[in-house]
Amino acid sequence: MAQKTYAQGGLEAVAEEMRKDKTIFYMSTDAIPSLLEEFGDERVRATPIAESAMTGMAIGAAGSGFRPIVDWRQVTFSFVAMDQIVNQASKIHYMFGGQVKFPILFRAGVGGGTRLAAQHSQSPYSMFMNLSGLKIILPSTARDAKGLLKSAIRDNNPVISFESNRLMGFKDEVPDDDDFTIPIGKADVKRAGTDVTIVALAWLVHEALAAADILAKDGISAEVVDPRTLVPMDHETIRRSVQKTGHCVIADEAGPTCGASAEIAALVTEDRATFSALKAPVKRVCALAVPIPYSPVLEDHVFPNRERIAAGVREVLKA
Amino acid sequence: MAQKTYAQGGLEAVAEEMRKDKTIFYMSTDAIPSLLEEFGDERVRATPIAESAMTGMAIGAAGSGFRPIVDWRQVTFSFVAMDQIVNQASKIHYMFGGQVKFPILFRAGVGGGTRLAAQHSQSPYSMFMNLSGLKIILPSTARDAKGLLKSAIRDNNPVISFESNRLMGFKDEVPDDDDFTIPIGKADVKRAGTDVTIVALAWLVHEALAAADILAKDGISAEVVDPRTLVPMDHETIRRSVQKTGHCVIADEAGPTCGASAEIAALVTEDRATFSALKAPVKRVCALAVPIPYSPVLEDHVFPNRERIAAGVREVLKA
Amino acid sequence: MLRLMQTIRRFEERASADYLAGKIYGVVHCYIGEEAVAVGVCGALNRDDQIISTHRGHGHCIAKGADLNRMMAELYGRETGYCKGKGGSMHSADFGVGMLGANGIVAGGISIVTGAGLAAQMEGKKRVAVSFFGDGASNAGPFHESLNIAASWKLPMIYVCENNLYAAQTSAQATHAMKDVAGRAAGYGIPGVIVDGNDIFAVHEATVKAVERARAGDGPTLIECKTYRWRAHTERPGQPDYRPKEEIEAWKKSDPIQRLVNHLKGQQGQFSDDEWKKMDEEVLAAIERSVAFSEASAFPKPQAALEDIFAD
Amino acid sequence: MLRLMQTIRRFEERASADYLAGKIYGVVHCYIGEEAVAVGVCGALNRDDQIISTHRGHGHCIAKGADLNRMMAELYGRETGYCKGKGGSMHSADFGVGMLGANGIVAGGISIVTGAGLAAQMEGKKRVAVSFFGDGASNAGPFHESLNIAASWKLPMIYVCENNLYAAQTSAQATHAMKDVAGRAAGYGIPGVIVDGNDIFAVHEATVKAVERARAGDGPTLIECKTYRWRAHTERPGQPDYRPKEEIEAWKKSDPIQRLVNHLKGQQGQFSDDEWKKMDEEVLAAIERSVAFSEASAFPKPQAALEDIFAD
Ligand SMILES: Cc1ncc(C[n+]2csc(CCOP(=O)(O)OP(=O)(O)O)c2C)c(N)n1
Ligand SMILES: Cc1ncc(C[n+]2csc(CCOP(=O)(O)OP(=O)(O)O)c2C)c(N)n1
Ligand SMILES: [Mg+2]
Ligand SMILES: [Mg+2]
Repeated sequence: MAQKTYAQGGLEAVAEEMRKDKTIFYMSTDAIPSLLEEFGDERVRATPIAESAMTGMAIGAAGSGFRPIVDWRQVTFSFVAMDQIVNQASKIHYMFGGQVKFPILFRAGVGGGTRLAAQHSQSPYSMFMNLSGLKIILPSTARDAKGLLKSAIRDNNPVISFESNRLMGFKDEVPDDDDFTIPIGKADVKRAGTDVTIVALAWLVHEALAAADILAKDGISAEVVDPRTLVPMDHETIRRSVQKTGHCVIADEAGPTCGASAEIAALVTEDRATFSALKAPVKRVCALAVPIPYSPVLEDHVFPNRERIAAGVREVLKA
Repeated sequence: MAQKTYAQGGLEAVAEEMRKDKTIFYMSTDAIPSLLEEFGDERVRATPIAESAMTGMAIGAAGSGFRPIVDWRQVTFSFVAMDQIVNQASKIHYMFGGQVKFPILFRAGVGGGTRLAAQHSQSPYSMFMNLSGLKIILPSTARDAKGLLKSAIRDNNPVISFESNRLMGFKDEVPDDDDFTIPIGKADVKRAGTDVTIVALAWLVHEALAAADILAKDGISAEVVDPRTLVPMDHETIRRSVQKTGHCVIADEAGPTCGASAEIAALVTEDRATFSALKAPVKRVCALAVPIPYSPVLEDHVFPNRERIAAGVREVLKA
Repeated sequence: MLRLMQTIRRFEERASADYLAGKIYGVVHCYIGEEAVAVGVCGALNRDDQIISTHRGHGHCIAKGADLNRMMAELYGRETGYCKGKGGSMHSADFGVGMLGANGIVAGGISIVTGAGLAAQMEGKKRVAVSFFGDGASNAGPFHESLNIAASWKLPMIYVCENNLYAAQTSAQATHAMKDVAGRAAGYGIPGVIVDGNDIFAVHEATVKAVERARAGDGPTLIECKTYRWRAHTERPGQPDYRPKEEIEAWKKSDPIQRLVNHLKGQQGQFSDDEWKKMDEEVLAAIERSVAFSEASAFPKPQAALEDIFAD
Repeated sequence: MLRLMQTIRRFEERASADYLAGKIYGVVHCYIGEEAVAVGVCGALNRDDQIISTHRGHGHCIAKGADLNRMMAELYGRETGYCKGKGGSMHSADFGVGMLGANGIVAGGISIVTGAGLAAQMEGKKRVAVSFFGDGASNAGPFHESLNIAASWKLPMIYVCENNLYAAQTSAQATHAMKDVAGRAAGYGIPGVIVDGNDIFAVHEATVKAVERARAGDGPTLIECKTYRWRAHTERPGQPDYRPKEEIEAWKKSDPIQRLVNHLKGQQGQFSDDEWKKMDEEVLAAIERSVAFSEASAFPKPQAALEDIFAD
């Protein structure tokens, strides 16, 4: 085990799996230098700026026995490929009656804080969650990134890995074990607590942990649940936590409207046992519902953070 | 006032507004015959099959003083234009600091029941709701279609009009008055009731009304609320209704995950007054979370209908 | 080849009739009049070569060797269909014979099959991959992106544009700056060939050349087949068709099937009226069997809607 | 024209320095080395003609006549900036001078400005619209869709490909089937012109011709300007740049500004070293003023983040 960055965790997962399985190849508009060096330009392909074609080609190659990885780099650029994602990748296994498998990993950076303004600061995972036929992961640590990406690469379906721009340099212990994986669909309780459940995504997991520290000083015990996988979502773990604490705050860097946060709120409140245990309204602590502005003053005002999470918790706890 | 179909309601709105305002023009891959005949091929343009370019061109023309209408026809085809929608249209007014206005109407058919299988049977409005910067309407009657579309065409922003494939032939009374409009952002209580609120969208409004009839026979009084506009959503009307009835069922032809139904569930349960009034979990009655299959047996199994709504109501009402 | 062409025609005549009779659902796009393209192209391919199709997919499916029973059963929405009743006409597919599917999105398949071409190249198996698409599709972004990549990477691809002069109701004249699509090939440095798409020999010959080029590692070819659809854009009743009557009639005179029949008859003693009649009867019998097979097949169980979302 | 080119260069030198100093945020893409393209093209346009830009947008903005103060203030994230601090470098825009914006999406602007061209045609005002884009963008779908529509509808458009041989780290050689982008014009039946993009006269002349054609109603022209960027893809510290050193050096010898200076000096008695020095000093002073203006401007109020989502 060694301290590695979130970015390294992801890269390691890719490299390890590529070493084992010759049918894996990688496409992106600029090749990643370390992968290019190790695997050569046949397996690590720099493509023209044509994410739509790249995505379609991955589908065709997957249906022909390969296991492509498509790195859209920023989720922003996935939108030029949206027809291939929505109308083809997410439906193709189903609409052809399961004739063949389409194992594809799509990677996309999400999130703001980079002062890159509206187009380059997006967290639209819920747009993909609304589809059926795509698995979706959203790791919050280097360890989770590595473990989930390895599972995603081994999965026989299209999987989207959303990776947080803010976390790229974050470090934590990452197992070296080549067979270390984290199953898709299992949430992780990142901190145990008794008074309130904070369901937090990606970067907000770290802010939620910091908020829990702040709240602990006031004697409030917060449990932090990280879903890690958005599809399928581990509602059992989330509901169990809320049944225990009776309070639920959801923290997400995306806007609230039809977000993953809305889905989690619905999952919590439409379950009879969880609803009965709820002592206060569920609360979403999300980005303001605006495109992300450039100027630091503006951008910092838009995003949730530890203080807003703590304030949200205090609000739901006050009877 | 005359009985008109939903499709006619929409067409009438377009034609009336085009008569008044010469800056309005219409683009789609096939021209609509009645519009083409009245306004000629300069204002009613058949484009190549290039929805991405068509959408981008609408943005440029809008920023240059015109008021384009882009008819994607089926929402399915909007996904090839998704970059222009997500990265440009929804953000352009904001990211340029409000320099100019971008009045554009986008039209798109949604919904299933047409035996057209997965690609041509989609209801992905929530994918667009998650963005900020687009107004979104979803009418359920010919009258609403006409009134909302007229407001949308007069609006100085990009507005998406999602129109239900299932409702195209439905008829109701449509005012002839050239100045009849329905404001964007106002929900409509389509039937008053006291025991349960059914928030229903588009075709499901009609199924919910039928369910209310069924339930009435058992002495259950259902209120049917039609949001009509998805962005901005009239949460006041929805919450007021739920505060009155204490029960909430949401009926939508889309899948549940991160759907408009999830947003409505969250809006209901995160409001303190509404949450306090809630006597049972909120329930979503939606399509199953699958791509839409072709065979009638399969397709009919996937979609919600009056019976499932009624069953959902009975479930939330049994304490 | 004649038999395959006639099979496509008879299959679609039946599909159209059964659609109007309410036994086939949704939408049916007929390929009648364009049969020489699918059959001429696929005749130059091996079983493990791959093709992708469009919304107008029955012809390609049959030409590539798919089973009529399973095709018809799919249209009938039965569990014995190729897609277990999940796909219908717009998603006919048989990956087993290298038919990667019809597609409801115009130009949606072009990049997918280009990925199959990339797979073929990486495998080094000398397989080729063929994209069928319409004149309408040639104006869409994926056409450009795919041809550029295939040309840059010298992928073993053949792009077959079925130029039937219309995209739904819209004339190609109004939406294409140039009359010919093939002229776009030069921009990618690849051959762009125009052939009479109703002449099966011309189509076949052009494809053989393109296949040789592809297998030799020299990269893609764009083949534009000038052809025409006889029927309206879809079989939906009451659907308008604004094409000039004379234009339709003129093209019907250039029926690709009749032209092949005439050719065969012209070759002394090769093909008699009786033989032709017999072949047609056999074809009709096969179609009949596919209908019987479909009607004898069960509809899927409702719960099957929840299967095949994810592969294991 | 020399003054404008030098203004672009000095503006970006300063923007780069201030970015490294933490006064400008996010990302800065420099246009240094390519100034002759923006200035040569925009010099052939009227104020009410419209242009659209790319992620590398400062040059186009300045060349079209935008105000340096408001441009710099935008980079500084101040409320006096063109976008009130909401856009930054990748969204520099001044609709008032017909500059429809930089754009963070490669090829994202091509169809938007084609819509401006359509508006010009419908208005009948003889305005033209110009799309700037890179070699990388020429491989993306919107390039194809837009050129085909503009050609079919004879829109008053000029498509200017700034071929600087690279898309970020990726060489155009590896991603373009053909060395020249201009060759694609033939497929749409429009002129495709190649010019030395570091020769302002060549750029200007080609544009004048294209503008005439557009204003006459004869439709679009594709102009490919061969040029080179001197700096890395972005100004982010530690960013790799794999381009050969010799290649960079060779192109620096063809500095478009120096070439124009030499030309002016060569014209007897037209331009002295002193005059050039004086001009540069004036340019530097204007940049200095724009920085002072920016520093004197307030940051927007946090709540301003909630404004400008919708127009009234
Ligand atoms: C992206 C997209 N836009 C629009 C449609 C609707 N549509 C279905 S078929 C068709 C015409 C296709 O024309 P062409 O490519 O020439 O094929 P043909 O029907 O002539 O065989 C259109 C516009 C679609 N399926 N996909
Ligand atoms: C659709 C899309 N894909 C990827 C990117 C990331 N990206 C930003 S600039 C760039 C290279 C652009 O190359 P080119 O068009 O030649 O312009 P240049 O930078 O050379 O001026 C890339 C790949 C993007 N912005 N948009
Ligand atoms: Mg056609
Ligand atoms: Mg470049």
